[in-house]
Amino acid sequence: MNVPHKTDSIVPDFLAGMGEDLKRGLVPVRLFNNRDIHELELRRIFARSWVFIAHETELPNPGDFVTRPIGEDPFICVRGDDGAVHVLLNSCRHRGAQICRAEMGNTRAFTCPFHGWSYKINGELAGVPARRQGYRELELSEWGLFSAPHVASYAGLIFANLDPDAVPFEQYVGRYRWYLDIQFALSPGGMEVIGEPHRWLVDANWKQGAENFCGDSSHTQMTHRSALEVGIIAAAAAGAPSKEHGLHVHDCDGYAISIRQNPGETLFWNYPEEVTRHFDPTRLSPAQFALAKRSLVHNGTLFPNFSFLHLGITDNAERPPAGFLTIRTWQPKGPGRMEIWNWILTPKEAPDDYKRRAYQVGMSSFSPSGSFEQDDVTVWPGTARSASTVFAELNNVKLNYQMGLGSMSDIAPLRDWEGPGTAVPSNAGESGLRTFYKTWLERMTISNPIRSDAR
Amino acid sequence: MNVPHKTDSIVPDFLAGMGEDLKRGLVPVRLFNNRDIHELELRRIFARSWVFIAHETELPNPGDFVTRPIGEDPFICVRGDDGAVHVLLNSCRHRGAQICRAEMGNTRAFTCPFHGWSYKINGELAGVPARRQGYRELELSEWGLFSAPHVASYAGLIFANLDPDAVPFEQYVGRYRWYLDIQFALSPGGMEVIGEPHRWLVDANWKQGAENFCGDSSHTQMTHRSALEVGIIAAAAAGAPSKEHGLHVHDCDGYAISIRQNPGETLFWNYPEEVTRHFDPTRLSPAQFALAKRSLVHNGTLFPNFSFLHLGITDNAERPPAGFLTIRTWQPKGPGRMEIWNWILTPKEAPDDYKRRAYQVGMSSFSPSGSFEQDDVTVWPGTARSASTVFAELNNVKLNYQMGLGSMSDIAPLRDWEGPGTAVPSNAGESGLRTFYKTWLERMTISNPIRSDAR
Amino acid sequence: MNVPHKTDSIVPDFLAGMGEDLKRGLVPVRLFNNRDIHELELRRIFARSWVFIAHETELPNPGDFVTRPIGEDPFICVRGDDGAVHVLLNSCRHRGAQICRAEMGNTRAFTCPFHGWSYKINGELAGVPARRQGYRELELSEWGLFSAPHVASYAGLIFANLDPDAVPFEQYVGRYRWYLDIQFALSPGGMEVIGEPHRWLVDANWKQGAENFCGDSSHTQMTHRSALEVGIIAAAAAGAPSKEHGLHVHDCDGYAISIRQNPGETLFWNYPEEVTRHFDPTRLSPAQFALAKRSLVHNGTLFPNFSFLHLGITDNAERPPAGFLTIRTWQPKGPGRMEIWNWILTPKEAPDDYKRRAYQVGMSSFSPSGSFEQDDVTVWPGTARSASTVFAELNNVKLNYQMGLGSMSDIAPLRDWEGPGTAVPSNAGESGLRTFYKTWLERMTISNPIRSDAR
Amino acid sequence: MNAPFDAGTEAEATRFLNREAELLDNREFHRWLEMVSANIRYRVPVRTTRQNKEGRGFSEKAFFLDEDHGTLKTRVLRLDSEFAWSENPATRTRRIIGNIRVRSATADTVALASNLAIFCYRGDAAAPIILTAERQDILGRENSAWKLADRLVLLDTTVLGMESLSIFL
Amino acid sequence: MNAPFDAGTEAEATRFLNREAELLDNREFHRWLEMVSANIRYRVPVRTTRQNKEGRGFSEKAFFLDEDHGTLKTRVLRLDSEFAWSENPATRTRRIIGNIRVRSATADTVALASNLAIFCYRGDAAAPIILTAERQDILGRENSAWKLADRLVLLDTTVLGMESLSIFL
Amino acid sequence: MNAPFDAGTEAEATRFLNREAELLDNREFHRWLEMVSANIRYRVPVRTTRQNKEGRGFSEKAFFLDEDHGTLKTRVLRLDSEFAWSENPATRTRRIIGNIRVRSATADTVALASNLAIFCYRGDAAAPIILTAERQDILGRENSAWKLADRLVLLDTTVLGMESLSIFL
Ligand code: FES
Ligand code: FES
Ligand code: FES
Ligand SMILES: [Fe+3]
Ligand SMILES: [Fe+3]
Ligand SMILES: [Fe+3]
Repeated sequence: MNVPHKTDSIVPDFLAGMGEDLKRGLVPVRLFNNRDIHELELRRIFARSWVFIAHETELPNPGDFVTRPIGEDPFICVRGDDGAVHVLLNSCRHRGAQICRAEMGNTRAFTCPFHGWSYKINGELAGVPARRQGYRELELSEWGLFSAPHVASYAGLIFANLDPDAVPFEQYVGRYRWYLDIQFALSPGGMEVIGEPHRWLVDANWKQGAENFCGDSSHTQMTHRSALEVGIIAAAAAGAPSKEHGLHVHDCDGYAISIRQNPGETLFWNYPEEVTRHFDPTRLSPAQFALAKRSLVHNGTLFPNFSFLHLGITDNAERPPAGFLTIRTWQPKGPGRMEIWNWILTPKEAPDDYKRRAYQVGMSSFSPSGSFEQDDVTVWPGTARSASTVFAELNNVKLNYQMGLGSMSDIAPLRDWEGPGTAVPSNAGESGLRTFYKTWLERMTISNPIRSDAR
Repeated sequence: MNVPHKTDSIVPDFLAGMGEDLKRGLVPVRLFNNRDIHELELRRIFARSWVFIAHETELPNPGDFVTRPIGEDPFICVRGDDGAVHVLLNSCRHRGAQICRAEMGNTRAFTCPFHGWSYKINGELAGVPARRQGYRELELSEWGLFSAPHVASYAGLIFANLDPDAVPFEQYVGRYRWYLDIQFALSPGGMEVIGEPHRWLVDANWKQGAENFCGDSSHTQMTHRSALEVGIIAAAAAGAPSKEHGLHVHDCDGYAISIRQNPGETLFWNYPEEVTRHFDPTRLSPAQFALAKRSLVHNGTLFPNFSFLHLGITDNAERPPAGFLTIRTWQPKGPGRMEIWNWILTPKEAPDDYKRRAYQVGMSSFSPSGSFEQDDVTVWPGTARSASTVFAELNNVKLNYQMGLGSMSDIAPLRDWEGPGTAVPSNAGESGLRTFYKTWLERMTISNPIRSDAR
Repeated sequence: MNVPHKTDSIVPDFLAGMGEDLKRGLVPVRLFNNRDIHELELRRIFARSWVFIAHETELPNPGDFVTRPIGEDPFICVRGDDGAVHVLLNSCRHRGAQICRAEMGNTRAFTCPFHGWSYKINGELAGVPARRQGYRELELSEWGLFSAPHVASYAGLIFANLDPDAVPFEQYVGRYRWYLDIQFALSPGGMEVIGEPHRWLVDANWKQGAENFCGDSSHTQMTHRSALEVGIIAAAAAGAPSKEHGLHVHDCDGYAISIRQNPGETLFWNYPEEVTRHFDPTRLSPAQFALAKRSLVHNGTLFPNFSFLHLGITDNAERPPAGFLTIRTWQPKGPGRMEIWNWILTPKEAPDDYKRRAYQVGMSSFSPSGSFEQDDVTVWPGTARSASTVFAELNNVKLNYQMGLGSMSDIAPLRDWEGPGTAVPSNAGESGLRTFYKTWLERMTISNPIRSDAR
Repeated sequence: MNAPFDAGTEAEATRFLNREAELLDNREFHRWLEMVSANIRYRVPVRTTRQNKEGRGFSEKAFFLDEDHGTLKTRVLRLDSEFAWSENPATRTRRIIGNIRVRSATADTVALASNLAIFCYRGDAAAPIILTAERQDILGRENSAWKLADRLVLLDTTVLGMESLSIFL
Repeated sequence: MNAPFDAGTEAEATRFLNREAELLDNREFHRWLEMVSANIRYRVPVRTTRQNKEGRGFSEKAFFLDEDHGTLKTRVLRLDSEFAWSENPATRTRRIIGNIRVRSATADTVALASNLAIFCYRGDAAAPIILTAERQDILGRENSAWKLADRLVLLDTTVLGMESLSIFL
Repeated sequence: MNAPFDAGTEAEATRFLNREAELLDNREFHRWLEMVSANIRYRVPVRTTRQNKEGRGFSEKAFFLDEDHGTLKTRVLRLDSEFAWSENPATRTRRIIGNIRVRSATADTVALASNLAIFCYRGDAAAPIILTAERQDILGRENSAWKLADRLVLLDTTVLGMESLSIFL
């Protein structure tokens, strides 16, 4: 029997009109720092969505594990002896102690430090001390670790979904996979994570990062002005609004992507030839491959909190740019705070020297010390602060996401766009962000109650 | 459309009987650390009252700004090119970033660091980047910064009121202005702030400071005993209960003031002749001027959280006392914490040397390091602690504000008091504090719902 | 008039089925970190139970005082001039300041630092400044400090109960006194506290400590494995599950105790002869004395949060073990945190050298630096973490307290057990913990409303 | 990285600051006053958050402390009282003086800078309130003993996190 | 501000304390034990908040640690175990030893005081738990090497903010 | 406790580190760069919580900073901009350099370790965000001036508690 917690049924009033607001390009600011919204998100979004957990290359061997959050709950992601990946709640079934206290490592079993219940790396309960004396009728098979009912691995990315009734990952991603393939499946070896992720705390709501990667191109010229000044990124990649390089794809089965490209050129995000020669045109459609080839920058968010950025940049104007891929999760830590997790990847086939170089360039631009990221995370907390004001509540303050909406722009979507979704050839729009909030609202106001069978 | 937040409608049960309690001189201790009370205060008191923002002399030039809270919300107070003062919510209308990140300074515009929306110093939206590409129909005039609908400047003091339907400042102050004039309008130049305010955090409710300045004379002999011992204040100014110098004025249109005086003497709070010769009898009524002349100490609170203290004291028993005026706000920071802001002022005409001396004397007595203030802020947290007990809730504990109430005292109010309000010639009373809570209760339980039109 | 706070009436839904759960050995994990549960515990358990305050030997002289919490409320425990102990709320009746700001000491009176109201050490209001001028009709007798309506002293232990309608302490303890006598009343002088208590903060719920001392024997071999490895405790005392030394007594009028013994031996928890020769067989029943004599370890919890552990151990395998008694309280500090208070005691008659030795041994095993305690407090926070997960709520996760329940074990209770309660000759059971939660549930779901007369 | 001043001066200045810190941590304020010149100028300016182009934000007019010997002595005398509630029970402080830098030295004068971290505990609070600052000091030799002649304490915070500044910095 | 002891003694004592701190931060406990005299007396008394007139609140009977060489060694041996959960995964510590003051020195003995700040991190916590104290040490020369002969750690807190005191101070 | 290196080396290294800290606290980044060798290798590895048997958790591949002179200079140039929002208004920092240990020294090279605590304040926050680490440095003499030739900063935290690492360590 399950008694749903009351928090699952509290839908703040101000969400009622949000569908209409969104059509006008408005979003209630309270979304960015509100306890009720937050609790509901944990239950309706994070407990039901396909959430990124880890990259396959973080777990090369059986017994390799990392600990990762889903929403704010602690899970272990471990590679089993058969190579399968398990996503296990980091909580002993006996009396709730934390069974895995390291953040990563390799193990043969998870033995609880409290009373010694011992679990196989697939989560099954292997044994309990004093079984003969105290647990004669304990069914070990009923007391394995709680595990995510669904785990999917796509192009090296491991996702989990806690909802037993979840749609399959392929269906969840839908046609957005067309774009993901370009980032993650261009070479036979796929992408590879370099080292451990950066983790750091920012006093902003998790959606602030997630929306940013949906195509908030108009912030680049202002937020990142100091980085642009020191000449570490090409003007085209930086997305000046007057340029023709920008492309925003929105409403692609609920997701969006921002693209900067230079048609006619061979760019591949500034990967050098020693890398690009491993890119295999047969692994993608011709249109996908052609897009990759002419691309300077790709960034997008797979709802809810997994984002990627594919980019060529340098860390010193005197050195050439290098391509790299960053993936990140925006982990909620209460309504007004998030922990950012950031990984840097390159194609697996890249030479070791290039991997190190790509890491440096990635770290120098998008990481806690990144010349770009530093300024993003500095401006974001302002929105959380605005969201927590009494003024916002009393005046029902709404933010403006109208850039490029309807007649705000006279730039029409591309008619002949070869990819899925609606592609607008402009940096001056917030359509990707509107897509994010449409998806968010749909998931938050879904009518079927959360699954609640006891385990 | 506005959907009032539920917190505005929650009035804790224990306020129901508070009117009766107050008549008996009782106040529920829970007022001093209760989340519901606090949320309601932010909405019913701080969002509707005339709140002190800054002093004119902090903003001598166009473009000068300071950032200041109203309740717990962040505002910018800036002098416009026409000399008018604007009180603007420090939150970008685009997507909520903080547009002003310095605490004070001078600027020609507020340009948002996120996407570069740029506002004039009067709050109007001056421009948005990529307007042609993305904002063809954006009405700039509709997207200026939120601003306080009412700003008033009285004798150098700038107040704002967020309630569009607020009564005018003059009406709000009422006859209490008689006393304010004495502090702030005695010389042609008025009062002048010396330097930047002290700011510090105290684990006590904001009302603890506000009530204290309404005439809590009986604490002086105990709380400040160590300061009295070192001989830095005259006995009469220290308000021993048996002295005849004390006067408590209560129920003056909702406010109160405490006065210590020496009839017949020329005191002017120990300002020296080089200062008092600028005091202009024609600027006040004869009765006001006469009171100023015989005064040792004045302190009062303009509801909700603006207090003043006019006083002569020294920082070393071997040096003569010097007069100064401190004004302060008791800024709420959650139910059990406040930030105190403290300014020190002198008449504008005072010589520079005297200003420095007055500052030293003010700082040495009323500031975080003040010999008086140190002990105030040390005892106040105890009440917040008492308020948070379960014992207080289960037993509905009420504090005793009965000093001098009814037959507790045989000292009658002055019949011939020339000023407004009821004046009792005794230090041994809490009538000023009772006035504060009567006003508080009236504002908290007011029946008309908060104004809620969308902006 | 009293208006009960709403929190007293909120009983989380998931307690409804807990009676049935408990029969099956299941306990909802949410008990260990839930705000509603916590608020209810403060009101239904801590405000109504007999709570340990201090030991008589901490207060040898009139005027000696210590400050101690009941639940999360601050009290002063002071010895009056007549030798009686008073338990007073540390809150001035005037306006709520903290009247006693030291943690321990000796005083003739409690004089409030705010306005100087002065209380006798029995809590009576002795005087108020300016009484003639401001408090002519104040009835001093009505404004004494709030005090616990019931205080009991048993064998040196001082308990208080805030519920005016509380059952007497003897009735509250019931037959569990049979076991308490063994710890506390074995010698004519009784037990004596050595020095001041240890206090430290642990991110775990208070029940985690309280349940542990009810007989969680099966954790010793795993949690304390490193301590066992260094040879500082006898194998029998460490309670290996296969040994015959263990005895769990449960359902002894709502309480439980765990015993490790070696029938036939003279052990007395490894007290040396210089101590045991003071043990007086006439002070206990023959059965009690015989149990003490053969005992290695006793540990138990008097609901809610008072625990004891009587034990012989060493701090260095090259030195012989020494017996000592630790008592402790698990003080709640919010739902997911507690402060542990730990005292070390020996029989009063022990030589001073032995007392010092016993203290060292006690500190080295059970204290913040204790080789045993260190590992307990490290594993406990995991349960609080599990309890706070959204997963636990959505899946109504229940912990497993089934060890030794019903047919889980084939070890029958002793038929001829001479003491009260049900005694099971096995370390492999959680019956004592189930007793704790049965008592907890009974107190939490009691139907009569909390007493609410105004004071 | 040549040594502009002899190591002896650095060592002497270090001992002076360490001894001073010890007296303050131990609340031996009268003995501390003996280390302070009768001509002391002792200032702790208020600080505000400013745009970089407007400087570091130290006030020239507003101070948390702006003292001479007489006012310091008055403060010490007040702390002698058992009724100085802010310091009875006393704040438990621990000062770490780091990065001592001699700026200039003559036979009778040493100008130096140091970094100060003070950890303050009151009552039951397990976590300290921390105050950090740069101190710019001038020591003067008076009758063959060094005295503190000038101190400027440049706080790193703009808002004080403690209810009262009832300690010396 | 004359130097009561030669700068060499200060420097030697400083190196001793710095090396000791390094070994402790690096969890080289057996090597640390080699720096500790077989006759060590090592105490960390419990502290309480008292009225000023009742003193500084250090207990004479109650301790967080009250050790000799044998008990320190037992603690180190326990920490060797992979099952010493409180320190596996280990607390990450950073010690700052400041304000070192030599109180007296002979050829074979140095008495000194120092201020200690330890920053402790466990697991994912981004903010350290901080412990500060004055340490009063006696170093003794044994077979031409200095050893820690006596240590009294005077904590500034009354309530420990960490779940366990599983480190050495 | 014999002195492996002469006190002069320790004093010089200490002055170097103190001066460097001062320049960084004062945001004089260009002058700081002058103290940095053109061949600098400057690294701050990522750290993870690991079982003790798996080591101390420092990454060999992942870094918060992994710099050479050119990238440090690029960072400094960016901070010159008034649009470097993360540092305008600037973080107010206070560095305490403690426990300086010279590991080896030649005429032209000094290897040393030190413990670093940085207290960081932004805007109105009264409490600092604290970052602590061990630093392992190599100083090299270039044209008779010491320069920072290699720095490895071993953080004690695994998760950064500050929104951006926009300062130098
Ligand atoms: S809690 Fe894990 S074995 Fe008991
Ligand atoms: S949030 Fe201010 S310009 Fe976008
Ligand atoms: S609050 Fe205690 S005397 Fe006023
Ligand atoms: Fe960005
Ligand atoms: Fe006062
Ligand atoms: Fe245990």
